[in-house]
Amino acid sequence: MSGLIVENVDKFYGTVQALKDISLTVDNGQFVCLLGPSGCGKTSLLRIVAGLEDPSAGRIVLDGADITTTPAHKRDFGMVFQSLALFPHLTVGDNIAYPLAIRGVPKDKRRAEVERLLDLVHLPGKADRAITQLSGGQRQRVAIARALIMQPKLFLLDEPMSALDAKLRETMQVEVKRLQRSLGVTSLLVTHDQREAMTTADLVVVMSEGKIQQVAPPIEIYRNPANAFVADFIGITNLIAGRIDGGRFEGPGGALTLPGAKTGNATLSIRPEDIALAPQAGADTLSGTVTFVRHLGATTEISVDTGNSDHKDLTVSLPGRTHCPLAIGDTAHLSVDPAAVVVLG
Amino acid sequence: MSGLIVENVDKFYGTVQALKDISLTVDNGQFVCLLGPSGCGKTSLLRIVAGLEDPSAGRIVLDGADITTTPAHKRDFGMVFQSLALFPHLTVGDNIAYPLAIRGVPKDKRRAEVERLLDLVHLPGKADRAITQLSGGQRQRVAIARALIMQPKLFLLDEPMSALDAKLRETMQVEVKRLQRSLGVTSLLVTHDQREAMTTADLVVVMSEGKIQQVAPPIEIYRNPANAFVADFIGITNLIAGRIDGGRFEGPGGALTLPGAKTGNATLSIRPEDIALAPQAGADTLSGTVTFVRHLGATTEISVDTGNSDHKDLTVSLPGRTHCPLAIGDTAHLSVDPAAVVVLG
Amino acid sequence: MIQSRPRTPLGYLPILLPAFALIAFYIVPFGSMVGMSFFHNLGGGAYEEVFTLENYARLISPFFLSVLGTSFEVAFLVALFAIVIGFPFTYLLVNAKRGTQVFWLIVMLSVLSLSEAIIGFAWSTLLSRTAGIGVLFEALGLTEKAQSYAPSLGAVLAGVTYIAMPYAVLLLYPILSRIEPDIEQASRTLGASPLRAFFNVIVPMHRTPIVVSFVMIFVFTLGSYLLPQILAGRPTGRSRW
Amino acid sequence: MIQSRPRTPLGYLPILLPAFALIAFYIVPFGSMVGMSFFHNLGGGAYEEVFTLENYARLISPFFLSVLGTSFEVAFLVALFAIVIGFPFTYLLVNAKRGTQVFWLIVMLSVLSLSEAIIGFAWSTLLSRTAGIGVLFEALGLTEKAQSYAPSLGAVLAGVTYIAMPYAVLLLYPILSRIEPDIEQASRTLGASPLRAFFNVIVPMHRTPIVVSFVMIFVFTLGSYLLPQILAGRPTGRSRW
Repeated sequence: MSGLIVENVDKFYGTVQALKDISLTVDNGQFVCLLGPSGCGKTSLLRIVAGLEDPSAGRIVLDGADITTTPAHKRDFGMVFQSLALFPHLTVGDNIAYPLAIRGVPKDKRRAEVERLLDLVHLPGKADRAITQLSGGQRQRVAIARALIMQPKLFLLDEPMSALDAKLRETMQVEVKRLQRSLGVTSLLVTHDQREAMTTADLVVVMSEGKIQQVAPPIEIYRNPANAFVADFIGITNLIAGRIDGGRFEGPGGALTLPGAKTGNATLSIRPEDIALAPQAGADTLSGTVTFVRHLGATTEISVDTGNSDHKDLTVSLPGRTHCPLAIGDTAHLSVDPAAVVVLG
Repeated sequence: MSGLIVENVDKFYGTVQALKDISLTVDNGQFVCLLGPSGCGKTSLLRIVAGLEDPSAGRIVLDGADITTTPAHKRDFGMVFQSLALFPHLTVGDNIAYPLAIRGVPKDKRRAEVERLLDLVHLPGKADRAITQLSGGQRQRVAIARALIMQPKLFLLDEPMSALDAKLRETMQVEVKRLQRSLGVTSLLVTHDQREAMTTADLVVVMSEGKIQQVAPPIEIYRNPANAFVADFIGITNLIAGRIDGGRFEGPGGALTLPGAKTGNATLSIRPEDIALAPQAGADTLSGTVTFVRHLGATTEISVDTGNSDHKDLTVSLPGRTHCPLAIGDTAHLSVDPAAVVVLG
Repeated sequence: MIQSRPRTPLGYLPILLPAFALIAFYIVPFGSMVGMSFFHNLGGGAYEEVFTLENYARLISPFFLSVLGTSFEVAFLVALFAIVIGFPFTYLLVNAKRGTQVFWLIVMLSVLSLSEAIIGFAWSTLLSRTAGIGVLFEALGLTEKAQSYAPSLGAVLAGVTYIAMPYAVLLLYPILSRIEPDIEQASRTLGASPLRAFFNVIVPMHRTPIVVSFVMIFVFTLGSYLLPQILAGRPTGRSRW
Repeated sequence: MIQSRPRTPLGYLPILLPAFALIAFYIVPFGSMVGMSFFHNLGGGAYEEVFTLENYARLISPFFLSVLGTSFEVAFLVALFAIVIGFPFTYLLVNAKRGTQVFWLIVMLSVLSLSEAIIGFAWSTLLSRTAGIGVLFEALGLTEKAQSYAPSLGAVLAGVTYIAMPYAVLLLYPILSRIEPDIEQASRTLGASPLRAFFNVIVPMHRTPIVVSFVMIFVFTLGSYLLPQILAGRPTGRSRW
């Protein structure tokens, strides 16, 4: 029984239930992402694992031992906070060495460990800097080094990248993943950014309204979402409600042949990059009016109104250098690869 | 001389020069985006146009009239602030009607105008709501309606979408663009988000360190960046420094044939989606070691270390369903379409 | 904001002790004072431990009622002046440079910390015939002969407003410091002059804090400066010196 | 933060006036008091407009120097107590529920607004033989017979600390309310018990504000409560009643 086990955890704040019977297993060495919109309970779950909050019900088990009532400072985890929570009155080195100082490690050993960690996070020689002298990305690295210096049994990250700008965030995501892989430390990251989850995680836990919606590897979540919430939250998708009868889907804008699909009402999830433009309407196309075209560089996105429910225009994504012959107001015919269609309940 | 003309504007804060000799022409009905990283001066420029700050030097001319010294409240512009700056003690209707109330428009006329604007921003019947009862996206719409009710000569937007989450932001961007197009109002939007600029703008003004780097339509900025800063800031790119000799580029990782390229030292900008995997090394490939692979769903991104300067790995973007045969540590051979390469100074 | 519960309540004990100390420190003296008010007053600060309502009975005599009425009037005017002057001042203060803010907050705290006796003395001097604004007005030719402006209702109002003003500023400061400068700028871009923006947006936006501050200053003024003087049997004025 | 300059300076005039009024209101009385200190003291609050340093000369007599020494000692101890009790209290306060925060801040402001006379009275009662903690201690069997604890140095310290404490809290509150709760939680995840986190991180993090608050309370105490009593020729104590 090695690794972290979360067993039937509930959490109430007053009468509001933030977590509803959450169970989860994280194997040793795995990188697991808790992904969901704000208010889905992901941060509460992380804080319960960290020992900063008590679960209202349920257990937290680490390597076979029940740690539900162990105080945070005796769990020997490393945690990176969203605000980073660096100590402003200490130097970079003293920040990183804080967990060692607390445990009475002698000064020269601390110094050596700090050097090792600074090398690891690509900040060699910065031990004597003040925190205020560092850039956002450098502070991030210090917070990571501080959390890792005790070689924690669990490495917890609470949206640590959310304050960085887009480019730096991507760089740090890759770096965190590389670091975790090289150290083999079991990690739990909370994020609302699906790119971050897909970049770092071995396993993504999609949460919504206090419940787990799906647990799977990133690409699996993208390709085979368990429900409409997951499909819509992970990447961009087109949800089309209609009816399947004898392997044929009838919905707004046309019909599609879906061999082997179960008869009944169904919602399809089709990714924008799995839709192509067809020269004319056919037996397997959806048709509608172009409402918006935007050239984003790497791709061109076309919005097509097929009379879908809630006025949700279909989004079609063409590779950037594909010529887009359509303008707003034109009629577009869309063809879809049946293999790329996900049929949701 | 119709439209907005910014003439040789300088702006100093103490000894710091935030704007350096900025000149810009915005034609009537055009949507112009000021795009740049934080601190590039884009917000200062917008505030000077709005009349909230004075330029240290230079003139602002609107439809032929010098308005440099006209106070903000006499310019008849509509502005949407980053914080939205809605009045918390007024209802939605009274917020939107504020510019009319200030100008002494009678109550029944105000009511009619408010109804018209609420329809325009898709919030019909919400006039009597309190601001606190609205969601983030709805507040956004109220702020836009309030700025547009006077049919302003200029519609100014200061990163109004930056507080919204990713999905809602995209929706609002499209909506703002549609609204602007249907009203034909001359607009100036400040943003640091290149997707936002590419979605909304007819013309993008890329700024950096108080200077204008490039003024061009979005797709032109993406395809033909004027310099390395623009290339790197707009979308993702690979900058490769090397030497061109007789139509052939020699750089880290290999060589590329670039017919007609000028001889001398040069930096190439190559977009990730313009790079493909080649089965083996050839006369026109760059080779290196795979350092990271991430499956993002719509695309798969591969990082390849070709010995580029500053350890900047090349990024290759493959369409999502393309099989990626490479793993970390493998050697990758990359081929590039010469037509997609931009040669920078 | 999620508050974390301490894992071991005992772990917080050493920082909880001061809280208990403070409760004893502040609640007990208050209580003893209230208790004292039911004891028989022997005069000269001596009290006999006999339950009596006589101290309160004195309050409903016609003389006290009329003095009480004046006190309410003074407290009302003081609270009004303190808010009318204090609100725009605080608004300017929160928009001023950091150094200016710190300077004025220190001045306000200093005034709060000044002995009332000293304030009363300074004001009676300022308003006196020989050494105050009387002399200044004479020198400027505004009055023919220097005259004393104290004691008078005006002098009382000035003095008590002087003491009450820092409360107004300190009460309003945290509230006003939280408004975004965008609000005023937005009303300007929408067509309001700076002055209209202030009266049309900033003031109505803060109705509630203004009313709350007004009531608090009214009560404080009444309870701290006026009633004690009355109960001590002195005229409502700062003529102690 | 970018501050916007008003376009028309005159546009702000009506809100600038209160600022000028306040300057006149606060700077002038201060100044007149300082000026007064150079005048010849006729006794009983009367002054002659003759320049003299005699009021200051009195300060360097051996008697005054010794009283001054005691005052410094008292002010130092008061500032120390106020910070040692006030800092942990304020730290708990900023982490408490909103209602609790408002309650204590109102209590603190109330104490500030209380007449010193009333506070002095309450404390002398509390420490008296007949009606205060003397009686309580006797009832609890701690002392054999109720005794008076005032006047004494301890009584002075207690009384002045009581008055100084709200300053400590009000000075530290805005600073402590700005720390993220993450800081304490981070130190806990890194292995520090809540108590160690407080003494190891929270206190050293706030060295500067602690020292500044200490100095301000020291100066205020000295300037507002101790020196006036001395200069008025009274013993250093709260025995006015």
